[in-house]
Amino acid sequence: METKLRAILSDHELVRLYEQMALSREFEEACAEQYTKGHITGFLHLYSGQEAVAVGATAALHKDDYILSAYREHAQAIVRGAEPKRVMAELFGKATGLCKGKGGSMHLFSPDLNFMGGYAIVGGQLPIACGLAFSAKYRQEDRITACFFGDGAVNQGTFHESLNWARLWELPVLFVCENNFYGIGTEVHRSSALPTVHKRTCGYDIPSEKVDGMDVIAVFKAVKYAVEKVRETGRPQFLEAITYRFRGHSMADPAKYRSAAEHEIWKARDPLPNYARRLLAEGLATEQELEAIRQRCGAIVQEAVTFAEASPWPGEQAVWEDIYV
Amino acid sequence: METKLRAILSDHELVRLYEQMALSREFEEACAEQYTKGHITGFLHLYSGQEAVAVGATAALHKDDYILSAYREHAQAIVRGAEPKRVMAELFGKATGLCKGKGGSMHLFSPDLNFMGGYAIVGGQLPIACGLAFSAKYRQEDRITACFFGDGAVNQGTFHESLNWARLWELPVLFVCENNFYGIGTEVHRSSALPTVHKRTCGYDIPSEKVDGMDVIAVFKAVKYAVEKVRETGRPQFLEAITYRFRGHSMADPAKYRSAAEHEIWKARDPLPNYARRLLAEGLATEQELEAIRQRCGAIVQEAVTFAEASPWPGEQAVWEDIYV
Amino acid sequence: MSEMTYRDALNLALREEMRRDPAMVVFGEDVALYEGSFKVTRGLLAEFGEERIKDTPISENTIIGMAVGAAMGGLRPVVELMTVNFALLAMDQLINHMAKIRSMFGGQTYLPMVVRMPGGGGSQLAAQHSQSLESYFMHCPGMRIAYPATPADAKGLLKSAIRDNNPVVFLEHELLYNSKGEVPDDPEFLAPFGRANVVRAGADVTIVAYARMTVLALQAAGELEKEGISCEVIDLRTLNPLDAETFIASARKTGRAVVVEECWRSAGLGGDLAHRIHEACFDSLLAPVKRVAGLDVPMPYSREIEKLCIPRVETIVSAVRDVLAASV
Amino acid sequence: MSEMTYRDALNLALREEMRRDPAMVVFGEDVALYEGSFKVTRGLLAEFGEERIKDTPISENTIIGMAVGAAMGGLRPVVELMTVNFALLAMDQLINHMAKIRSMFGGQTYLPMVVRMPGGGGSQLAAQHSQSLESYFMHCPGMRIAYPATPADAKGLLKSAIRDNNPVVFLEHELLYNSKGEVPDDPEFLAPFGRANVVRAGADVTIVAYARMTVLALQAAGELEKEGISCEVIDLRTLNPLDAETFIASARKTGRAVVVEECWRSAGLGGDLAHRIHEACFDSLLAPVKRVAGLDVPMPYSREIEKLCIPRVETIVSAVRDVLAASV
Ligand SMILES: Cc1ncc(C[n+]2csc(CCOP(=O)(O)OP(=O)(O)O)c2C)c(N)n1
Ligand SMILES: Cc1ncc(C[n+]2csc(CCOP(=O)(O)OP(=O)(O)O)c2C)c(N)n1
Ligand SMILES: [Mg+2]
Ligand SMILES: [Mg+2]
Repeated sequence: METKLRAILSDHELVRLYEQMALSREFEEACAEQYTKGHITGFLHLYSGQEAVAVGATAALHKDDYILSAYREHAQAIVRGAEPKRVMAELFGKATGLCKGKGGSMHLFSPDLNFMGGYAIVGGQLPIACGLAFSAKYRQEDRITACFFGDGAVNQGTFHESLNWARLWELPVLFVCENNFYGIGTEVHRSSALPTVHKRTCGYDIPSEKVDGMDVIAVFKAVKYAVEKVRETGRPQFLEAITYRFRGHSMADPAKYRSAAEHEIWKARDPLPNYARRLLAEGLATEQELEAIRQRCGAIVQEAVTFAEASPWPGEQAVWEDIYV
Repeated sequence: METKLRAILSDHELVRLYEQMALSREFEEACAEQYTKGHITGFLHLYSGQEAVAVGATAALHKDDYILSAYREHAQAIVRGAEPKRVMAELFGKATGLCKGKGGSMHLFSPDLNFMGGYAIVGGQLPIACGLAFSAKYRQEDRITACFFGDGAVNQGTFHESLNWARLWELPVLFVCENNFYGIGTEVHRSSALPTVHKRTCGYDIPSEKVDGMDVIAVFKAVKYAVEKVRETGRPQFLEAITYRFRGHSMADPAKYRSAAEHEIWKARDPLPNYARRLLAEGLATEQELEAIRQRCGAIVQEAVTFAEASPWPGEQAVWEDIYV
Repeated sequence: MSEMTYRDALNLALREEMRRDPAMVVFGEDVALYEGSFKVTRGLLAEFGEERIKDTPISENTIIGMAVGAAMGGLRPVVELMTVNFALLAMDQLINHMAKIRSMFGGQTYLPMVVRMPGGGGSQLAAQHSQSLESYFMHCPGMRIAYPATPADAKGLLKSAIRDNNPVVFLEHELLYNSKGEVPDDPEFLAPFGRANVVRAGADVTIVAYARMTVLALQAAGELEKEGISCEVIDLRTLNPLDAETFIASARKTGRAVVVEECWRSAGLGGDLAHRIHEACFDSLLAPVKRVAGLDVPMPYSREIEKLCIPRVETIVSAVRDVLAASV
Repeated sequence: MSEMTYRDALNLALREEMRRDPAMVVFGEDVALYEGSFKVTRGLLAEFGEERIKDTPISENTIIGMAVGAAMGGLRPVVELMTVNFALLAMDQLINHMAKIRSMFGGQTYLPMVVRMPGGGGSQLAAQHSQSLESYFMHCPGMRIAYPATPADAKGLLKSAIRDNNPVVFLEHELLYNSKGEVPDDPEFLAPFGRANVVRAGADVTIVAYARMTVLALQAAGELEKEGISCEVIDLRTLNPLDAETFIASARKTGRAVVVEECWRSAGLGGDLAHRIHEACFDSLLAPVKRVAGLDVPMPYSREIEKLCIPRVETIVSAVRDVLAASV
């Protein structure tokens, strides 16, 4: 029998998880719309479908812990506390953006929140995460580094080098592979000799688990456990979160390589309605309350769009700023 | 009880293994001398101590099979059939060298012998070996690729990428890690999270064995078995040969990071006298015959030095030759 | 002649050469089933099957190393790096291996391989995805480099690249994929390496350019014509071999030159070109050669500032005006 | 002042800065127990212990990435790549990450890190181990680049590099490690970035050089003096920031210039420097600027041909003579 939710987190916290997933979803869907309108340009990779991973994991991390991710990181940043309006402004390329319009969708960053960046080179964030973890260890800070990446990243040299190094130097890193089964149009089993991603840590002596990435509570529990292990042992841990992206790789991808049937199966596992049902079933929220949350999230996102629209472009001088110290 | 040698190879072949190890040893020791005299310049990495690996492995490979190695590859090339005098001339930087003096000690190459090169970037030869194996598979040639590398190479990104790829595309490659316990001055357990190198293939589903790299017969048998498996399954295999280099990393290295005691233990396992004893014990050769072999090898190497000394330098025009087709 | 896009011209070149040479194989990330990130390999899987057109893991250094080995083994691999930015993960195999193997092994082997890479800025892809790395390749001896400006050259140069027995870095500009032009139908049509094109004849100033910069230079020349300024525009087509003769002859004739490069200015290839002109035309130059280059900054995302970082028609126009104004 | 080698000057800089700043850490392949492939880190492990001076796996890209992360986390990592050639395995972290992070994140972080790399040719290390990649670094904005010619600068520039809050690529020439010179004892002695040195004053020709090329240029100047030719030699010291003012002023004065670079000529940094001189001194130059550069070939092993591929005193001397002969 499943553990009751109340045994895991407070009522408030449990509802908050829903709220964060709803905000993420609203945000991503608004991005899609703004992209279609030409307000967001460049590459746009949406997180819809994967919300339980960012939300569950972030809830299990301390505020002091570092988080790094790839280019599909809007939700990671927002759930961590980045203001939706400043994220949206960044996507619009405005001066008020989180990174002053210099980074765009793929490069959110907020050191105040210990959100240490979205990176667009597949696998590029792993060595950097190890370096951050090393700095924390060197300074004897009680701080772990959580590094998120996709299933496509596991065949990069940096994956191997980073895992080996993290274990060798006993770095407090939690590696989280968000396995959504595809790297652009290539399914895991067509790119990985061992498609069960979490088993690939055997060559580094790093403990590894698999978790249902469509279930926010399962993610929360798995990350909490892993993070405790990292703190306890001072060594890295690895987690594979099985998940799915509901949209194409980026807005430019119609995702023809996936069958409608496959998509339907995963749609039925949508982390939002499923978690909503659980909240309702355990009497943690009413339908009206959840609807109010969704409304509130919609309003926040709408406000973010308005803010981004109204914000000024960076001035010409910005071109030469913020490169050298 | 150990298998009798005669059950494994013909008398002639068995003696030949000794001869090849002796030739390798003589060659390397002559190189050291020529380096001290200033005739050989640049980096010089000697193979003394590791002879059983190259000799045993080469004997188990077909003439059509490709061989690639790193920069410690004189013996690999010579055992494969490269003329010692042309190898020595290469080390002298002479026009008569195997690569016309362009490559030197680290870059021997002889396509007629399917010896596809010595490479000086740690881990650089692994992807190339996979590419050669792919070409053979594509053309349906009955040809495998044997790729040698050191224990230091296993933490390079290319190791990971190549092993994954070889298994994924089912490439006929035999990976041979010559584990001599050190990458320059760094012992394996200080660079590898999992210092038992052959276990690192678990993440790629590649079968892997360990073999005593100081025993030419053990290497021969292990490689023969592995090569048969590659031919049978069309898939990669991995072998870790435990060995030791009697000299420093290169001629510039006094190897102070190793204890005299450690060195002595390994000296006692020197593949030459040990194999000689076995040949004598099983009546495959007499002490005089072995002495004659060593003499002959010494003479060949002496001749190689004389040839190299007498050979002309490349002409000025060589600078612009052999770059583009 | 048929009108087609740069993308389709590349696609046709790949098809024709695959039909011609069974030793040719194509691989790269998402080139087969997904038909390429920019759809340059569309239809190849259907026509040639999965033995010859193959998807790979995201392992750029090994993509190049695989191609090196396959070429050494007698195949003719044509690989794609999804964008040129990822070449930075493969510099070891490109520069330490591919470019050196023939020479360091004394000419005993050769590598008939092509590395296709889309690149260039201007699509708001931010700092890690907007680089123009042509100077990196041009700096390294041991490989050929083509970078077409037109659909005809896209086809002709790619076919030449594939038939070349040297390793070839083949750059494609992401903003040119949809550009259209006439392309010869003859399957034996090849564009030569090392021969620059005078794409517009003129008398007052020589503009030296390549790839998308050629397109901008032609537009600039069109605008300047209205002011009575006559520009000769040279499209380099290949950066190695470099046809210096053609642009030097032109600069000697016009007495003035502007060199346009999309890459960063510092230690960019434009300095080399400009110096060659200065050296060869010292007595005939009427003004110093002017460089128009990418700004020395990591590319910003926001389109309003991104556009300031890449050469534009206006910056070329004003460089030409400056050169005329500075003329003695 | 004390006389010491370039190697010892570097070693001293590392020691002094480690004593000064507990956030400074040193790591790289064989830098601790083995004390460095070129022994630059000799004694550091003994003095500072294994928490602060650490050996790493042979994983170059991750060495740089680790340093990037550590710097972002508030440390001051000074890492060594055993030689500059291995930077080609780390271009992803160097160029795609280290150089861009501050900018692409809108200035919200900075990376106080140094990447030390021995390099250069001339020791018969063949094609894969003899490269001079300074143009690659100079081409990319977002990092500083120092390349000292003397022991004093080795110490002073390295100390400045370590204290700099920008990422710094610090190049060291393998053939200079044993060179000797006077080095200031003051632990607060720093050599400035972006300030070239006029290491020899002269009237007839300006020679612009850096690192080992400066040493050769001084020797060439000495020889030319015997013929009554007076050379002004400029040592750039840092390539980013580049002190163009100093060499332009000198060239304006002498009316002639030779630019010496160890790297390959094609798209090499010397083209950029030469063009700057041409542009700024168009009216005062008496002859075209001449470039002396590495030959555009993968470095051959054999010493008899290797030496032809790298600038030498003779090639600089004859370039100066050529410039004088060509003068109007
Ligand atoms: C080094 C590198 N190679 C290729 C790409 C192009 N690319 C962008 S995303 C992607 C797929 C990554 O898939 P995965 O890691 O599973 O992440 P997901 O998109 O599924 O979140 C690829 C190949 C890149 N950005 N970086
Ligand atoms: C990419 C790269 N990094 C560093 C080096 C310098 N280097 C040369 S050999 C070596 C150690 C390699 O050790 P191992 O693979 O065990 O081979 P062994 O020398 O023991 O035969 C290193 C670090 C190199 N050549 N290439
Ligand atoms: Mg994925
Ligand atoms: Mg070793």
